[in-house]
Amino acid sequence: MPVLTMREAISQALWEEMERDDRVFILGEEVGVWGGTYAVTKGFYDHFGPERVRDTPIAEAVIVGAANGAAMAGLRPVAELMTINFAFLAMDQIVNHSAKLRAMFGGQFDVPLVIRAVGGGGRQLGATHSQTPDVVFAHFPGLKVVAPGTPHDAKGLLKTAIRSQNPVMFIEHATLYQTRGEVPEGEVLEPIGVSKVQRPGDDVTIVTYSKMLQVSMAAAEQLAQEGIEAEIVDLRSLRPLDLGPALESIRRTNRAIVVEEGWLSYGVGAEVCARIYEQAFDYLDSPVLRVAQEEVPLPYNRTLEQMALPQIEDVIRAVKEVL
Amino acid sequence: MPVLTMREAISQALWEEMERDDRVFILGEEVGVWGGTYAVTKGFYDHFGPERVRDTPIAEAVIVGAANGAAMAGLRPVAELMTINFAFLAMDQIVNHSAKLRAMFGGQFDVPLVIRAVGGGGRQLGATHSQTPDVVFAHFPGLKVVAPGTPHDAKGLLKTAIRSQNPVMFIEHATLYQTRGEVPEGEVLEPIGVSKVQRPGDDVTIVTYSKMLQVSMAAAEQLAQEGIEAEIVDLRSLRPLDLGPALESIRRTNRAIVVEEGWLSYGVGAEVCARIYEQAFDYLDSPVLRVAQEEVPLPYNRTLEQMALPQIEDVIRAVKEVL
Amino acid sequence: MTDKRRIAKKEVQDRLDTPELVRLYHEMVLIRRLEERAADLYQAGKIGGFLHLYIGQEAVASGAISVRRPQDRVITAYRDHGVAVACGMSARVIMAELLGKATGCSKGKGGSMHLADVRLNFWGGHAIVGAHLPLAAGMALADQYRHSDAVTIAMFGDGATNIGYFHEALNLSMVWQLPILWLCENNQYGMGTAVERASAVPEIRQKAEGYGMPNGRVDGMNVIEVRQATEAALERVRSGGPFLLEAITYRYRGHSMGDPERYRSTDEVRKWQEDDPIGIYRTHLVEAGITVKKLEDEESEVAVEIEDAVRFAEDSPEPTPEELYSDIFAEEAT
Amino acid sequence: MTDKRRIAKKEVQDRLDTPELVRLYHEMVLIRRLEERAADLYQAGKIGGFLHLYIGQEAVASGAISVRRPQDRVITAYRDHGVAVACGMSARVIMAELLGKATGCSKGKGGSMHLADVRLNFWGGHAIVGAHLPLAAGMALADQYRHSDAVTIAMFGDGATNIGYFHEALNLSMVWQLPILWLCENNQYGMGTAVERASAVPEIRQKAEGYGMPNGRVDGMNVIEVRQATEAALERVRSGGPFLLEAITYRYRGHSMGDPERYRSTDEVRKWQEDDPIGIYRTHLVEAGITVKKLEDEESEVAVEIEDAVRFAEDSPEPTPEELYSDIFAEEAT
Ligand SMILES: Cc1ncc(C[n+]2csc(CCOP(=O)(O)OP(=O)(O)O)c2C)c(N)n1
Ligand SMILES: Cc1ncc(C[n+]2csc(CCOP(=O)(O)OP(=O)(O)O)c2C)c(N)n1
Ligand SMILES: [Mg+2]
Ligand SMILES: [Mg+2]
Repeated sequence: MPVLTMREAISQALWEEMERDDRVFILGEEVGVWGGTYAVTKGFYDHFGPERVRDTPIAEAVIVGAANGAAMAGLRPVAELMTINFAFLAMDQIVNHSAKLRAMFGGQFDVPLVIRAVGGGGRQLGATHSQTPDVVFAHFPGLKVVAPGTPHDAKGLLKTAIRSQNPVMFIEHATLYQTRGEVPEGEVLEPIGVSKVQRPGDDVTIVTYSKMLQVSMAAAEQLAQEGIEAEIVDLRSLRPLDLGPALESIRRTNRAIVVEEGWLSYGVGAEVCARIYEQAFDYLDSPVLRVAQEEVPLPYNRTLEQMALPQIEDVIRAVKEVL
Repeated sequence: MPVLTMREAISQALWEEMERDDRVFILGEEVGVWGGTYAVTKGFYDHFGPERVRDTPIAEAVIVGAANGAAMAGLRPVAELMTINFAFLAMDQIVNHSAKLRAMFGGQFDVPLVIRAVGGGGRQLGATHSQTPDVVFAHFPGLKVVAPGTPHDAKGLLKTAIRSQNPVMFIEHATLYQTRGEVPEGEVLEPIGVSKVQRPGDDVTIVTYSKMLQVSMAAAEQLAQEGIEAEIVDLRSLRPLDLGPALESIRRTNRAIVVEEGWLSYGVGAEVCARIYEQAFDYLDSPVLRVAQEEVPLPYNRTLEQMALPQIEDVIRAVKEVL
Repeated sequence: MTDKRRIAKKEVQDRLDTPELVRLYHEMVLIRRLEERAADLYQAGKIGGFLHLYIGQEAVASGAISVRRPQDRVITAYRDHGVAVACGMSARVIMAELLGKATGCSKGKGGSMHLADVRLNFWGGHAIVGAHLPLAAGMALADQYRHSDAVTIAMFGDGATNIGYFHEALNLSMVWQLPILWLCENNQYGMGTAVERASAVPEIRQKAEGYGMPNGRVDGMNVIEVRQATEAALERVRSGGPFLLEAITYRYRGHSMGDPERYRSTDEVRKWQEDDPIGIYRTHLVEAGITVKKLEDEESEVAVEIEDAVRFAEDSPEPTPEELYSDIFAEEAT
Repeated sequence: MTDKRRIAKKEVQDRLDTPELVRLYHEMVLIRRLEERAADLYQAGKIGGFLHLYIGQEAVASGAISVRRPQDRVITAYRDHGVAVACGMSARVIMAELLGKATGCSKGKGGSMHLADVRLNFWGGHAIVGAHLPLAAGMALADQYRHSDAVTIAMFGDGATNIGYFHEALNLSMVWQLPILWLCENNQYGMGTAVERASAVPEIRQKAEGYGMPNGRVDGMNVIEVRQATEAALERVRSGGPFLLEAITYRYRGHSMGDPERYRSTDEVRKWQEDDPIGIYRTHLVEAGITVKKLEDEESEVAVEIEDAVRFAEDSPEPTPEELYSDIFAEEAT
């Protein structure tokens, strides 16, 4: 199977869907002439032209708002938010409009929109530019929120998102673009709202997603050296949230931890824990542990920033604690 | 003890703090000439004048942003957001600025700001005007998020919030303004970040806050008829979140439910459940149940809206399920 | 105003045929009566939530929308009943929505602030101030993208021009030369805040200058002038680029129900009532030779229409409980 | 430009005393060298995150801030090193912050985009485009509230004028007549997007017209003209109400480090380099009779200053682990 970087996988998905359906177009800051801040849309402007690859002013609210309107009118916009931190400037359009327009008008029209947003910390960008607030968007009914952790899933989920008749928030991680992985030839479509076992194991279940999938995988390798086999379940989608495979796994391992990059309180892990207890209470030999970000605005200083972010060692420690 | 409505209690707190400290001023839409959309600041404009009771344009981002700036410069603004649904238009100022400015600049200045926001459903205002997204704000380190359920706490917590050197989001509930309760004479100050047992009981613990405190109280009365004594713990503050009294209670009752008005997934209840399991796992005789809003954009139709919102019967049913 | 009025009167005689003149009258009266009836039903507790009446502003919706073509889209804010009527929505469907019935245009899920019928190219009814302006830009972009000659008419209040959305949407519409008519209904207040207390400039029109956008002002109490100004504006938009038209009008009732109205004097309201758009227009029509009898017939027709609509709404079924969970997502084409 | 230049030259001779002229030169060279050194340290991996260099724009910060009084506040965006220097922040403290050291102005927690020293009345350094404009309005409001005669100078880029914040903040500043100077650094691009591709109007100045706000344009490559224009603007602001000043300038380096610069030609950059603000100013000074020797002495002083700053920064301690949890909340006065 060909090996692609996350960047290539996402770029391919966009390219293929634009070739396939001319209702699909991209709008956002620096997506065109610049080729995308993370070079995801490099070459798109020359190939698809300025009508379909639209550089916008710095105005996130109207980027998402115009995408909502274009979607209402039957196009399939892919709005790029340079970083998810700027999604807060478009928050009303995302949570009050993308998520609600269809239901509020009794289903008179669809809102087939994709919002690509790049999140994550670890690049010394300071408190406002380093957030992983995925859970905040996942809280709102009417949205679908996807956050892949492998090139394969990135390509398959983005293509599905673009073909979806509904608003999908597609969250990429700024430090995963170089991550490589196998991606099958030809059409790759992954279902939204289905989690996936990325590593089998019988001793403990690690529930995670996005960048933390990679971190958890690395931790699992080290644990394997010590004879501890962790099963890793990748949520892939935060809304809808599918805990089926995680619960099935926990009923075997009787031990679980949840690993996310965002802040602990009111994070993804809280919901995952609550559901695990609701549905597998009697199978648990010890409380589920949560590994997450220290609850501070991320500092610029590299040492402090890394201290605050979940590391491989934190995952290993948590696993050993629940064993 | 004098009995006040929630409206009177909040109004008194504002009035007293403005009399006490002339750095305190109010800005927001219709806070002045109109007297506040919910009549909370009625009479303030005439008494304190247009400099201290400032009607603003409809521009939430600059309302909170200017309040941030005035706070940085040493004033103590109380910014009113007509409804918390409009906080999404000021989201960047709240979560990227109020919450982060101090830490990001190494503590060079304080941001003593209060953001009053009115939330809650049940008034047939439709999907965009009926939300209870408290959890979304509580997720951000650097903010304090308070949501009182009684006139006493409303007065005491708002006065503490205004005197705080830090940003506090003060969430009121649109359907509680007429709720009456005893409020002590004279200075009333309640600590932020301390939850409170509002009703003693030994059979089951109900953890809740804001409007749902009143709903849970009503449910508890009915349960008492059947000889079931529920202990009700009012969180009062979502950030910092104090589960001490709840855990103490659960260690006695061994059974708990969490009741919130907002949506279930990634809601307040998830975090409360996760912490209960982390800290009282061995005391629980059955899984903690969550009572929350149906995960839909709230419809206008009254019957459907009430179906979606947690009702007294839902609380009673949940209690009986965990018994 | 009197000269302007005379011009209008002349236009009436020269340019418009009688059926259209009468249709406009009928429509404006229908809006007025519908709103009055809605107010009663609100008092009677049959309508909940917010109710923003259009009374006083009828000439804007009727005049402007009377010259749009079927392919032209209309979108507005929560003060949307009059716009819905002008877009061709029946009083029945509107009343049913106000009463939250399954037969309402939004199945009773949207209510007063969320009237829409996309088959009529009426896209709502939006409750967040200014938030529909980006939506309008996006719809206009879709039409431009498809090389359609459709124009989007985006209506909004004076208060909405102070929010960031207005700026971002107007700027984008110029940069991308979108086919959009920005139609501001300046009714002098945003809730209780007079234009001058919230806006740096008293003429909303002037804000367009900051974008180099062509713009104009029109007497929003005069349906014929609004119609003509809109016709001209739409022409310009079709020949390329957005236009901002400011209609000077007034809201006779409170902002929503239960407005204490501390912010204006009854004298001021009375002064504006002398310019009642329906009263003015009626006078024109009579001067233009349309018989009082004819107009009275229209008025009684409207009365019947309204009562029928109320009956229809009251007799209509509530949405079923399952409706709570439907319409949130579209079926995915698998 | 040549006439303007001549005027400036005359002004130099007539109005400014030599020490101040030399101080300005020293400051601009200091900014330039500091930025060049920062670029090296970034390449060497000693600076992380984003690094937005001020090279080419020195005349704006130096000229404008040279006429502010101690009580006047300054706030800007993430391209803040030059502004920090002009506000009086030492190269040492800046370098230390860039290296994330405990001795940095923000204790190494803010980094390049978050330089600030409130004792110097410099309020940052803000990374969210446009978000500091409301903060500026709020600070100006605080000064007005306290009846202080302080003015807030809010600096921002051309790209920032298309976001909602700009609109809401400018409108509010007019409605409340806030003592604020809106100072736009129009360096022709917002990242890779040329002004005309993102803004409805090519002259940022014109946007002020939409608010009826007095405004002007100045050659941002000429420190003396910037200084004079700012002095006049601040006068106007003190005598009541905001003013918008647009400084035409250019960024010689990429937007941040690692900018592919596909959006502009090297010819264009070269053309602007002929207007190098430091080169131009140096010529003025020599023509004004200041010896080349004197200027070279300043240049070598700067070199020493920079090396000292780098050494200081490199020798400074990292913040302690406890620092991760400090500064988030202020002590509550109980
Ligand atoms: C973003 C936002 N802020 C505040 C409100 C509350 N609100 C509803 S209508 C209104 C006044 C709007 O005035 P204007 O735009 O002039 O329209 P009008 O009501 O006069 O038709 C306000 C403040 C809202 N719905 N949305
Ligand atoms: C709200 C927001 N959107 C996008 C960005 C990413 N970004 C950082 S700087 C910049 C360009 C700003 O251009 P301009 O205002 O002209 O300032 P300049 O960089 O030219 O000094 C962009 C898009 C951001 N930081 N904040
Ligand atoms: Mg108005
Ligand atoms: Mg620029």
